[in-house]
Amino acid sequence: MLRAQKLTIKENTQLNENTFKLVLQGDVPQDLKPGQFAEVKVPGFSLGRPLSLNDFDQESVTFVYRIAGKGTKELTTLKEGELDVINGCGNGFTLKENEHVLVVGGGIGTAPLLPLIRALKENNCKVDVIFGFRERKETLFEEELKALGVGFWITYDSEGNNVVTKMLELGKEDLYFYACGPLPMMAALTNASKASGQCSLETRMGCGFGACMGCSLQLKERTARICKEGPVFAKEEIIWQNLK
Amino acid sequence: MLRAQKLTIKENTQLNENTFKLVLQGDVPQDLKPGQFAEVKVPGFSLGRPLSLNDFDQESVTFVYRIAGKGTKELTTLKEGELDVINGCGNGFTLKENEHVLVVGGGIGTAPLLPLIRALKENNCKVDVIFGFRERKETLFEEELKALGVGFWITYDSEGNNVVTKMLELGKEDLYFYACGPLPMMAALTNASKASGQCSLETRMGCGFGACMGCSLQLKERTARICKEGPVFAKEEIIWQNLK
Amino acid sequence: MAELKVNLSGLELKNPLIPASGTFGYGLDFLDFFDVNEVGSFAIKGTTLNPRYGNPLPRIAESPSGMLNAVGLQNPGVHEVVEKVLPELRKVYMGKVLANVSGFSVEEYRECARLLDQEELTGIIELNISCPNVHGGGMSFGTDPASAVEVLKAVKEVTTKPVYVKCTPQCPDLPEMCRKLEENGADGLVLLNTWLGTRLDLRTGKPILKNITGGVSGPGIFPLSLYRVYQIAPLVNIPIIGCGGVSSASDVIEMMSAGATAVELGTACLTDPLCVPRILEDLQTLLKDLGIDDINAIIGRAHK
Amino acid sequence: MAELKVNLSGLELKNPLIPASGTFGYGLDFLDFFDVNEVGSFAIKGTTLNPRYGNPLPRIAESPSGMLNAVGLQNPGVHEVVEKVLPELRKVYMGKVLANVSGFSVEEYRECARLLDQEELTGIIELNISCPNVHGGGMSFGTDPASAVEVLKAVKEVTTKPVYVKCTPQCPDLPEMCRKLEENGADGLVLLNTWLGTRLDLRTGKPILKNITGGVSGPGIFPLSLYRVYQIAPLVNIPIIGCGGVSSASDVIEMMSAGATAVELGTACLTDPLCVPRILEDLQTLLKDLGIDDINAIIGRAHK
Repeated sequence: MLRAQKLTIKENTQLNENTFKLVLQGDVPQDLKPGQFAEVKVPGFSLGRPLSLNDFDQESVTFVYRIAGKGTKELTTLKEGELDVINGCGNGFTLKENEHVLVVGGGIGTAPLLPLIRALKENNCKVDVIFGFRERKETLFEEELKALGVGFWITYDSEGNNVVTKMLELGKEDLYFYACGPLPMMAALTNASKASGQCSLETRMGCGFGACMGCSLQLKERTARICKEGPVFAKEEIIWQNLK
Repeated sequence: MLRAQKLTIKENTQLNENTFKLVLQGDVPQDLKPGQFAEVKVPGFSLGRPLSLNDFDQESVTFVYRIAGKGTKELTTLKEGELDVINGCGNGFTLKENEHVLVVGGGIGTAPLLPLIRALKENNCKVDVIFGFRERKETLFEEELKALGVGFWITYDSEGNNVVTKMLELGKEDLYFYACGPLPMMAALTNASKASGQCSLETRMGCGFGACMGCSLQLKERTARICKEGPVFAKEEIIWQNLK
Repeated sequence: MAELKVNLSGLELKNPLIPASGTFGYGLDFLDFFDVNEVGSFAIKGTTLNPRYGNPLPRIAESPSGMLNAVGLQNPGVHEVVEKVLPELRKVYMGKVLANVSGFSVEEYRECARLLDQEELTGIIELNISCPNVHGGGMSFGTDPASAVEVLKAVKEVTTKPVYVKCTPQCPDLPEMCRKLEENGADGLVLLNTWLGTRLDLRTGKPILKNITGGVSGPGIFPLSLYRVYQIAPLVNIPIIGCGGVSSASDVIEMMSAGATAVELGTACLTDPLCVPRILEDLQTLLKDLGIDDINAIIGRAHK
Repeated sequence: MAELKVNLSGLELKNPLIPASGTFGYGLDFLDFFDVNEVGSFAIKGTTLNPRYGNPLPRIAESPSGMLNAVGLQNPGVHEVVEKVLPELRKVYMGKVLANVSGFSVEEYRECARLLDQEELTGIIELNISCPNVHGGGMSFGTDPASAVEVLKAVKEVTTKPVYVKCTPQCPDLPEMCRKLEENGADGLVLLNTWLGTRLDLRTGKPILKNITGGVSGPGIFPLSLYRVYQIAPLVNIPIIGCGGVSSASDVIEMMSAGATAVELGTACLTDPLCVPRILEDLQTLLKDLGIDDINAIIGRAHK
């Protein structure tokens, strides 16, 4: 459930040049799901920063975030104390059971896919993973993927490769997919895949809990708030043009 | 000299209900004088808080401040880290030598008088002190005065007494005086004293270093910026009406 | 505990805090956070005759102590509001709402207001002639007194409840506008809707908002809206709801001292969904500290 | 290092950062903090024909991400400025200044401008028809295009240097004002002076400022002034100096992308006396990151 709460910074460490890992501790909601996010308030900034859950347990939530502007840059400097958080935002992924699925992530969009992969494995799915980054030094979660024992491939733009070409090369375009990453990547993936799938979307948000309609998106047959009914939508619903 | 600098919070402790002691450490100016102040920036607030020097040495400055609003209230919560400070603001007191003088303070206005008393004693002055507070629990610096070995009297509004009546009762109205406290107190003191003296004034300030003219005061024969040519002025110059 | 009840044209509010239109949806999105019955009242999302999607994304940008929105009156249309949304709200909310009515023609305003006036939940009709994010409607009625009066008169003809007009700071002559609205039957004023602004993307140099401009709100513009309430209050004899950057108990005191009978909370509801209970608690502390037993005593203090 | 030189009507500035009038005195108060020769230029304190004390205290209030001032054009008068202040400045400052000229009559503006135009230090005459804190002068010329044009023409008759007009956001029709100013010989525009606002004392409920109202400045109103630069830039062919809440290198980029050739820094100079060297450093980093070699490339990007 949604909760406006104060959480204590337990860890806020650098993973690579622009990417940090933030662990917040406290009385977190007990029903969190992969694909949900939190609005993390950075002191001095009006709006919360929507950060997707990279991990969670009964007493903490973990985010892996990228410096995207002044707010997230400031966030990297906060090493202790409390943060105001709106926790449990959004719907999360709908989980398949006993299926062979493909999980595709790009850049910082790989962060919410880690708990998804774990949950899919718990649901007895066979999970193949393709992650793409701009270059090798931006690689995230390689160790975690190894530890999870899933089949995975990592592509690098700088090496003339990307997640879509890799999917086609591997012949995995018939697998049901889960995707999170840059919009052009997800649009291209949606086009290239012959199967159905779910994409986690993003846009500039106001409140993060559905009140301001700032992130309301026209889908093919309905409008939906990315922060509330989303951020995860079925690929068939999405009109990519409306996100540009 | 004026310096815009970052200083490290060494101490920020509560002295009584509304009063705190803040010690900042760093490369402070070496020519600070009693009566000068610093503009202390509180994160999240636009303007600095002008806090008068309660003590200073080669590597630190000490302020004793009162919660006057949201900014100073927020300041009380900061227990470590760095603060942006404009240090060495204002002119400070002009020190007498080898004289018998009276130092009169009211409320938080007593804070800048401690280093003054020390400096006057170093100048071989005989110093009598009258401090006034609203009630006993607001008393400040009683131990310091004892340690300084000066003659001192403390009055309390709640007990129907004040610094002006005490001065007259003690027959000290002929002594050259130094005053800092609420404007009505200083105006009454100026009136009641038969001697000359110096008053440390205050008003809402913009920059604290003379640029904005936000605190420019019409004196009898000139205008002067309280933050730059002041905050200390000779009693003869001051038109109290202009401060209301 | 200080008395917080205030009265808007006969409608008694248990306190002066009113979440502003567009920042509280239809009330239902705050149920996870607190009992929405704690609010004095709230203004529903700006409602038009027909459903509207509003503006393309992005609709939101940030600014120091504020934000910009260019939602553009997204709403399901008055028929769905009356038939589906308000019945849901009535299950959980015992108070009355300010029914915020928007439109693109006098006729649309009239019909939308007529339908909402009949709802038991409606305490006040809030006539929104001040939305800066739509073209050919909204704010264009709010910058010209003659157009504003035309809408107001049309709405007054078909409604029985008090009609409050939400004005725009983009109005070139706000005192004249407010006087004209009072003369022509406005029961109250809401001062003010958002201030026109923009932000540009650093990389492209183009506006962040697809709509190019948006309405600026939040604490950064509080002294501007406060001044307008201070300026207008002595000129009119109808109640004013102060709106624009109110985010703390002390802001409430300032707005009411300037002449407002109640305040709307906009950005504060979005950045702190618990702002209503927080401000109510702080307000009691602050009023006690100020020695004020009844908040009505501070209304218009600045002018006394 | 990216090229930061910009050109204002023939006056070359080594960078686009101009401390705004009233926030930099006559330059001398910043000597303790940094070498004032680092600025692109700066605008001197608003100067009138006769000495003025200005408004009674208090003159300053604070707001979230901003401040209010009601100084009211305190200055020693143009004769003392010319005879005493500028000679002092010439000892330490090698650049040119924007000579900010204020007045209460057309004749006063003319005479004051005539005297300042003769000073070698004067690079540009900045015609201040936008001070919100004086009565019967200042802003009253800036809200009515006919009055503004009258002042402008009178000043142009007696000056040889470029005349830039500093406009007020309180002008009811700013596009019309700016067009009229250009048509009548303005060499450039400064957009904008401060926004009218107030703050009230919590205890008394009365205005904090003795002048009742003050000019609001600072980052909180940045999106409002940015929008005005964005709005006006395509309408005129004369340079614009953007002003209003600029306090960081990214703000400079936004203002210039919106169409400004240079920016004035106001509140930033007061809250951070080292803002010019800080922003210059950040600007180099940011331009490098954006892949921009010459800052002139970003001027008006938003409209291309």
